[in-house]
Amino acid sequence: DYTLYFFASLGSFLIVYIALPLVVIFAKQLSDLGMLVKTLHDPYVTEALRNSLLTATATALIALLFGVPLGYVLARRDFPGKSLVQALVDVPIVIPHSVVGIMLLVTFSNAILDSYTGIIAAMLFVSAPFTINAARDGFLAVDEKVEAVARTLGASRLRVFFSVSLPIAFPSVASGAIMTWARAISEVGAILIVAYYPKTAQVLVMEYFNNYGLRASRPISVILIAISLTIFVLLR
Amino acid sequence: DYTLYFFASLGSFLIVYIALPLVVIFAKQLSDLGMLVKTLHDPYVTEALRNSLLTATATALIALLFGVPLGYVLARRDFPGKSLVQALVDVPIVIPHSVVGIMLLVTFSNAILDSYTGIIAAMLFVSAPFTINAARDGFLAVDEKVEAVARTLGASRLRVFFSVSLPIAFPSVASGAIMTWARAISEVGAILIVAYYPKTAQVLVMEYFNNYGLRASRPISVILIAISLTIFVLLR
Amino acid sequence: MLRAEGISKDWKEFHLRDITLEVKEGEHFIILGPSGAGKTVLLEIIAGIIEPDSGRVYLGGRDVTDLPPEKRGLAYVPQNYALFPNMSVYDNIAFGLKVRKVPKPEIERKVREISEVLKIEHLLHRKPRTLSGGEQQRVALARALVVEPPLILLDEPFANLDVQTRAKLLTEMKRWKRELGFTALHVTHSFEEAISLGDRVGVMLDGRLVQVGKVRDVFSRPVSEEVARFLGFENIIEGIAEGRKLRVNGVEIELPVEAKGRVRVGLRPEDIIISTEPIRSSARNEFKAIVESIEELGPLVRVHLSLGDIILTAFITRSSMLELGIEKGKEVYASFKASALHVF
Amino acid sequence: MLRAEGISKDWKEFHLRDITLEVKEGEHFIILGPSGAGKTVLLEIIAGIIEPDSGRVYLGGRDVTDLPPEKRGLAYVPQNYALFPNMSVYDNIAFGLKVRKVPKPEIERKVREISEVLKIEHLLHRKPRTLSGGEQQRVALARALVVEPPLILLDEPFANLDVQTRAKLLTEMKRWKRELGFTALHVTHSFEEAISLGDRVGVMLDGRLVQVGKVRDVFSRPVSEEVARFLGFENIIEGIAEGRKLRVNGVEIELPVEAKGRVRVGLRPEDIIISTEPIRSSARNEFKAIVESIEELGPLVRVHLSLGDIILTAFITRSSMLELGIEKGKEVYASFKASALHVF
Repeated sequence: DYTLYFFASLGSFLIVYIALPLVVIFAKQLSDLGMLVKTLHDPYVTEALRNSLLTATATALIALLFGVPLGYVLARRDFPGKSLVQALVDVPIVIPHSVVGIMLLVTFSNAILDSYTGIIAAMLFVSAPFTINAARDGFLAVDEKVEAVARTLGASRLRVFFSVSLPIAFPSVASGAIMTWARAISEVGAILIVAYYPKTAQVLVMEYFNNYGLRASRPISVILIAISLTIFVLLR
Repeated sequence: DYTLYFFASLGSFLIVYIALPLVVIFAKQLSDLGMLVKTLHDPYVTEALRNSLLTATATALIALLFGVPLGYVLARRDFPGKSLVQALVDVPIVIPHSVVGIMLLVTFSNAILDSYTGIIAAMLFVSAPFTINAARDGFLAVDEKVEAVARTLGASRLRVFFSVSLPIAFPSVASGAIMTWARAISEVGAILIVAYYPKTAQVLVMEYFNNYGLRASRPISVILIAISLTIFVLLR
Repeated sequence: MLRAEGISKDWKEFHLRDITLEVKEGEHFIILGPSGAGKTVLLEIIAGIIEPDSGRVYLGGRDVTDLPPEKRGLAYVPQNYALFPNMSVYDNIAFGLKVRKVPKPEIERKVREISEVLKIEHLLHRKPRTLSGGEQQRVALARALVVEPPLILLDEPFANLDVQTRAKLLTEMKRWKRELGFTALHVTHSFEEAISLGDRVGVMLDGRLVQVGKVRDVFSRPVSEEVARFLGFENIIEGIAEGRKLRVNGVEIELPVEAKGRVRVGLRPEDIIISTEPIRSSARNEFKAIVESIEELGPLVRVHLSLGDIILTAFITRSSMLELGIEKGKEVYASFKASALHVF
Repeated sequence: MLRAEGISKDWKEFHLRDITLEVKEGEHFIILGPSGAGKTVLLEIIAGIIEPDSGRVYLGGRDVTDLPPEKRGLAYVPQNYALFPNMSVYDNIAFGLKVRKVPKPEIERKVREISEVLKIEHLLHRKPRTLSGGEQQRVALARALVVEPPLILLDEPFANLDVQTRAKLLTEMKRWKRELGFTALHVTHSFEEAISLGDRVGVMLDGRLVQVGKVRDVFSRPVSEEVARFLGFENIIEGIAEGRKLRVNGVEIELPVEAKGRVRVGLRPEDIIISTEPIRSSARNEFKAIVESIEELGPLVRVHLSLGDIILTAFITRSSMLELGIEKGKEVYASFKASALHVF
């Protein structure tokens, strides 16, 4: 079937385009293991990695705390303006990252400038939609009859939420939280504006690149890719 | 129903957190229209906007050219390694943006450094998944019987693709292309590394912020938000 | 026990209209109606899951209309059983007791007891998704009955089961009722369930409760044309009666009883005999008819016949259709006994 | 015209086994079988959409097994009609002609012509999703017939229509066949379509073509027990015959003909009469039986009876079930005429 082969060869361009840089960067780093080891002992790097992991985790937790209840309400209730709320949840995806930083600074100014709060603020803005949408989809998939039966058996709605709805929706909520975490740790543009310090690993990559060039920034990149891919594989 | 009200009030934190910066930046800019007008006449700004729009559009077109055939193959054929390909398509979402830049430079080095090609390369890497996934979902929704009937009527698979499958999947493909465009124009981190020049608007926002402060970068931000939101409303 | 007064509700495509019913202590009350009649909506209003637009629900004399489901103490078994997929069978059954803060050994004892009655002791450690339909139904019943509710609401409890399981569980249900002595409000579209389990039955059509009474009374004396139709009198013929003759557009039909003036009679499709040759028999009404259309219902075929202006629906078996060569446009003879006619 | 030789295919849950059939010029050949028999897979193999695991397809003497669908020139009307939703009705019908590079005025003329025959001239500018089921079916037929294919493949063409539309289109189909004179291979589960349209019929069960012949021949002389079952003989009883008696585990059944040795007889469920009192009549086989289970099929009820070791299936109407008070465990009398038995 020539058409399909033709399409497949066209399409494989993109597959190669995505796969090649991943393979190349790991391959090149393998031939330069000394630098990788050195980087892992660089206190700047470990400090930055710690910052990235902590802020991304904090972001995911905040997104869970507020996003899961929001997802539940979106799944269970109709209210005026619901479609506007739904649209608003998806807005952060389309706004340029540097602009997100400017927006947050314009709104919260010094309260977030160059602080952990600022990093988390930037991360939360761009990554919360993943938790909200996943929680909503998860709760939509919970049979309302199951909740209704639990209530007839004497449980309040809150108790039903924690003993029935949330456990059933857990896989979806968890994968949303992981996506939020991954999106948070991938953010650079907004963080550069809001909080260059405290230094996060993804910003440090850029700084080392600007100050010491490609070879210096490559090992941190490899470490970050490894972390991201691990998370990604966990998610599947 | 107190539980739902409690959940709604928790959830509204995130809604306000997303909506407030949008409202505030527009409101503040309204009280400073002079700066907005001045910015619109700044040749640096118009040049950068032009670069952003052109590169994002070029990225979307390239993603369409290669992503639509790939989506069709993914929707119609099973082959060994298909699930790996599917996973690979989603990888760019979880990789830190600055790292994407490093990966691309490590792989393609001077071929993309500080050029339109570089901007497009960075944008394509992070945004192509939207077109591929949307095309795949669009083609999955096309009844294979319809394609089969068209073939019994004498049309080759390629002709069936263009006269039946693609027109039916068009809304999905188009919305995927728009998402690709929006994601492309939102990219900053990878572009900062691969191609600081030629200057794109989203990078210019950062430069003006670093050089002249918040007030100078705000009008460009407002313009970019307006463009993004228009695209977003079109999409819905 | 339960009294519902003037319940009305518009909910999605269902419209309940002024439903009043009473279920007595120890009774098995069946609401019988076609799908789409609004039976489930009524159950959920009584359970407190849906609020009625108007009307009140009383439970043991107490007005519970404004109470949430958890304050009513009724047990509800929905059609899909709605077991908690995240819990073992044991935890499913124990759920209502845990919520009531019953002490642990007591919970253990009660779950064992009800599991023995329902023969599911061997399933207690399993997850619901690993159970067969019949097992799921037993677990759902156990979960509902273990809290000893004043009333249990059953929504089509046998609809999702295969024939054998269904037959078995129907018989067992009677035993459980004897052993546990619960009161049930049971909605179904199945005539069989109504006959085997119902103390009383209410016929529900288009959101209204149109006839309530003992099962056999309802089936033998439908109060109205629509109940008659639901109970299988698909043919309703209107005409002018004079003695034992009914005249309808020039056709003359023999009646089983004397009547006078404008009357309507009901006739079941299975009581019409179709033949290609006239059957000479003094006891029958016999007419020439044209086959208008044919509808296959598995082994049975529904044939629409026109006798001049009258359209009659008759059932024949698929094999008779083949043997008689019945197809659209064919001329046949339709006959039925006067005694098959039900005069309203 | 069409010859399929030894077609075998495993495809999803379907398993075609060595299917050989021949459709003659101008013939309307019906493949009759229950859903899941693999009828659609067979059509798609003939159309070239699915490749067979083995076997050859010949069209007008030419081996087309390895040709893609677009090179075979057959027209295919799938069960859901599969109209092109992005095109108007006109463009749907014109599609095959455009692909064949027919000149525009010629296309226009042909589309008009076929639309007149199928009475869809007034729909030509509409989009498929705005059409009713019957209209869609006409458009799908027009799209297939306008290219004047040597053979048209019809997959359950009447299955998605309501009774009235179905009856009307069945009649019209006969007229279209006369006017356009096409050859058709038509798969269906409907006995009615087989009788009204089929020149010949092939019975397909479990992926095998088990009997081919004229419609009435097949129905009156099933070649095997499984065909008999499919045609409605749900009861197959095996025993030792001696003259006009059949002995089965101590039960003695009267046969319509003399037989000897181990034989099997078929009996249709609708030929069994159930009563609560014995019916004294010399012409009947009559036995005491216990009701084992009941299965409601809309207006009809299938009752499983046990006569000692023999299980019989009988149909009665729902109203009879109510009147006789038939439920699981009840003792009843089952009787049937010797002439209702079909000896294999």
